[in-house]
Amino acid sequence: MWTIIHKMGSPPWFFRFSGGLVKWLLPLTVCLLLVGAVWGLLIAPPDFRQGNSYRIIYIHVPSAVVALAGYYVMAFAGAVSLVWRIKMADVTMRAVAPVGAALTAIALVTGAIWGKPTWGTWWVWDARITSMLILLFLYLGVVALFEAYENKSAAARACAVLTLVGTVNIPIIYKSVDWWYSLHQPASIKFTGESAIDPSMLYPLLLMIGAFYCLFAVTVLLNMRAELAWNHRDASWLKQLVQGT
Amino acid sequence: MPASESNLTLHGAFARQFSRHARAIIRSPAEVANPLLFFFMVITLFPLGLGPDPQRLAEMAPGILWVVALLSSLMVSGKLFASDYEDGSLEQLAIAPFPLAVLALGEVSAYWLATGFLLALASPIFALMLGLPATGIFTLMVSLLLGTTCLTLIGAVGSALTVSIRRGGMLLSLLIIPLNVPVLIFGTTAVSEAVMGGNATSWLALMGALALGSLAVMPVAIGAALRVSLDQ
Amino acid sequence: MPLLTASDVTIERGDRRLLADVNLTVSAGEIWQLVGANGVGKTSLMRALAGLARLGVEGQIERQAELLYLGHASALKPSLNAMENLRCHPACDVMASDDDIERALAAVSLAGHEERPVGALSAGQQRRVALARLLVSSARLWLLDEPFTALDSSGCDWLDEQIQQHVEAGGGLIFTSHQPSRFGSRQIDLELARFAC
Amino acid sequence: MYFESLAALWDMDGHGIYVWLAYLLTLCPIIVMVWLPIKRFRQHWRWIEAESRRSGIDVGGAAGESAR
Repeated sequence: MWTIIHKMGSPPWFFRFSGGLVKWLLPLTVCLLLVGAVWGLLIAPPDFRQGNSYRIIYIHVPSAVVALAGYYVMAFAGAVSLVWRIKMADVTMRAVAPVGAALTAIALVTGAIWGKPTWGTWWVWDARITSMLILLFLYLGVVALFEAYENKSAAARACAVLTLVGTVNIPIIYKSVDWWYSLHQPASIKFTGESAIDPSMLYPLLLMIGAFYCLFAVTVLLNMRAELAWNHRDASWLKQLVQGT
Repeated sequence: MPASESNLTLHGAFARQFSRHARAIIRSPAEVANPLLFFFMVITLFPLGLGPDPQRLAEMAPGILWVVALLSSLMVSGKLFASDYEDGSLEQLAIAPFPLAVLALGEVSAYWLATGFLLALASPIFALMLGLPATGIFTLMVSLLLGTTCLTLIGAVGSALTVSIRRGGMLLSLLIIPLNVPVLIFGTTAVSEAVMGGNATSWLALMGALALGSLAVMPVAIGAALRVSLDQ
Repeated sequence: MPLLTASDVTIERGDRRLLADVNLTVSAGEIWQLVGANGVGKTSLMRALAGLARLGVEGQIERQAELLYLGHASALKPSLNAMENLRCHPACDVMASDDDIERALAAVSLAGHEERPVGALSAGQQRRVALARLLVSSARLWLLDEPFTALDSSGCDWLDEQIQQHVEAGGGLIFTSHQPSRFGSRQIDLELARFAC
Repeated sequence: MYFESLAALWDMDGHGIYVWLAYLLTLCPIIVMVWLPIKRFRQHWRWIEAESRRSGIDVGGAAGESAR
């Protein structure tokens, strides 16, 4: 196990490894997204209460789920960077933050659009949507903090501390927003309720969640490779790689 | 020759750090008056904005009081470590033979006494201004006492993270407002439950748990954040 | 018994390398002076040795004794007076009694100024209040960054004397200064350690 | 295929505008999220190529300072 972490930590090894990985992961992500979208839009039946607007679930729920998972990935990378001072963990954290923020924004936009036909207003203070909004602020806080520091390795450590504090707070935020919502609003239909989803809708949803996880992995790896290429532009191993190909 | 063997215990260092900042704050009364004045002025804005109708104000009083408490703690925490960072005592704090988290906690508690505690004591005045029913005032004070503890601690983490950045003020609020949301929700709900005669104790218990949790977790984060800021 | 051992310390600022492979062992009774032009990395090395800087610093630095670090900033609260500043100095590892502090302030010839807020004192006097800490602390390892700046001649003589006494009493010390070495201190010329870039 | 015709697919009993808008506003960020790092990577890759060709011999240290 330890050699894996050691190898993961060395930029040349990771650069080659991620190069091979991205080569097949990117096409896989694209086709997963296509199949999931076609399945969700064309084949799956509409919801008997909400009608066809329910088809937005196939992008709203996956982006929300992966966005939240992304924050925990960032927190894990932050912890590794704080404890073991592995430079790769800083690069990972810097690569995940914008992707997570983008996915959270997608979840918010699709949620707002979905709210229009269902509740007649573009913005609805539903528990799930409000928690998503707060998650977006947490992400933006990390991105802003990273840009505010000149010395980038100090920035990574500061973001690691902020992310860990944020991770401790996320469950509390989600719970408090749920209580806040249920207190002020009689429990009308839960937006993305855990109500049993009919299998014909569940499978495309699971496929899209998988597709979004692949999308997350691919974009993070691409961000990391771009970052590594710039950080190590003077390194000999990279120059050989460039001249070699 | 060095005076004598080191005879300073941990709580001695904590008390020393606390008294150092308590004295510095007492010496500059503006530091104490500002948050209260800010609270006072912003509270008067709401009736101007929402109309003088007492019934409506009373209904929204818990929310208004708590949002303004959050904003005033935001304003204060920006200056928490700024003066120490400039005059170099933050460096000495990091080198002291005691855990940085405990020393920073000493400093933060001095700040809390000067801002959060006083805010809680003065809150009945602001509550009466907005016409908050008498049943809610005691709960408001208790919730502010517990809430400002969390707000000051989280503000201290934000301040420690942004102390070495030149114009860190705006960034500070972006960092800590999301973290302050649970405190705001619990505080407002506790007071409105008390006003409606329901039992606010469960919400106050939640806030107590949040306060103790922050007391345990946040100083470690403050210490780590200060070391990062000093490492520039 | 060494007070501080630093083995092949390398310091990078951004992606430029300031110092490479600095080795230094300070044992009891030794005075070291870091010599080098401005910007060669004296303060960065001092901060690294004090444990303040870890980013961009490679190599092993172990401190085996209590540390007293005096940077460019004198770490005094302007609104507090000299007595309070010394009594609750953040890094002082000794709960000094009031007459210890009075004696220390008298030693730096600030006898009449105990009660005045430090902000009202001149820069030289503030520097003396910061230096008065040397008498109050029981740390055996001193790291003094430019201790002689803003001191008049009597202040410098006093500081020399303090350094002599400290070293004779089994303490160790590293300091940086632009004045030529005043006593038999071993020198590390950081020009040599600079990375050729 | 649930819908009889393309028109029905586009209209989706009145909800089509929202569904297609949502999918469009998801597709665009996804394309940007994937394309941006690839562009940046290629930029850096070409810069390294030019750098090593121009310098030929291995110039040490901060050659890249100017290009930051």
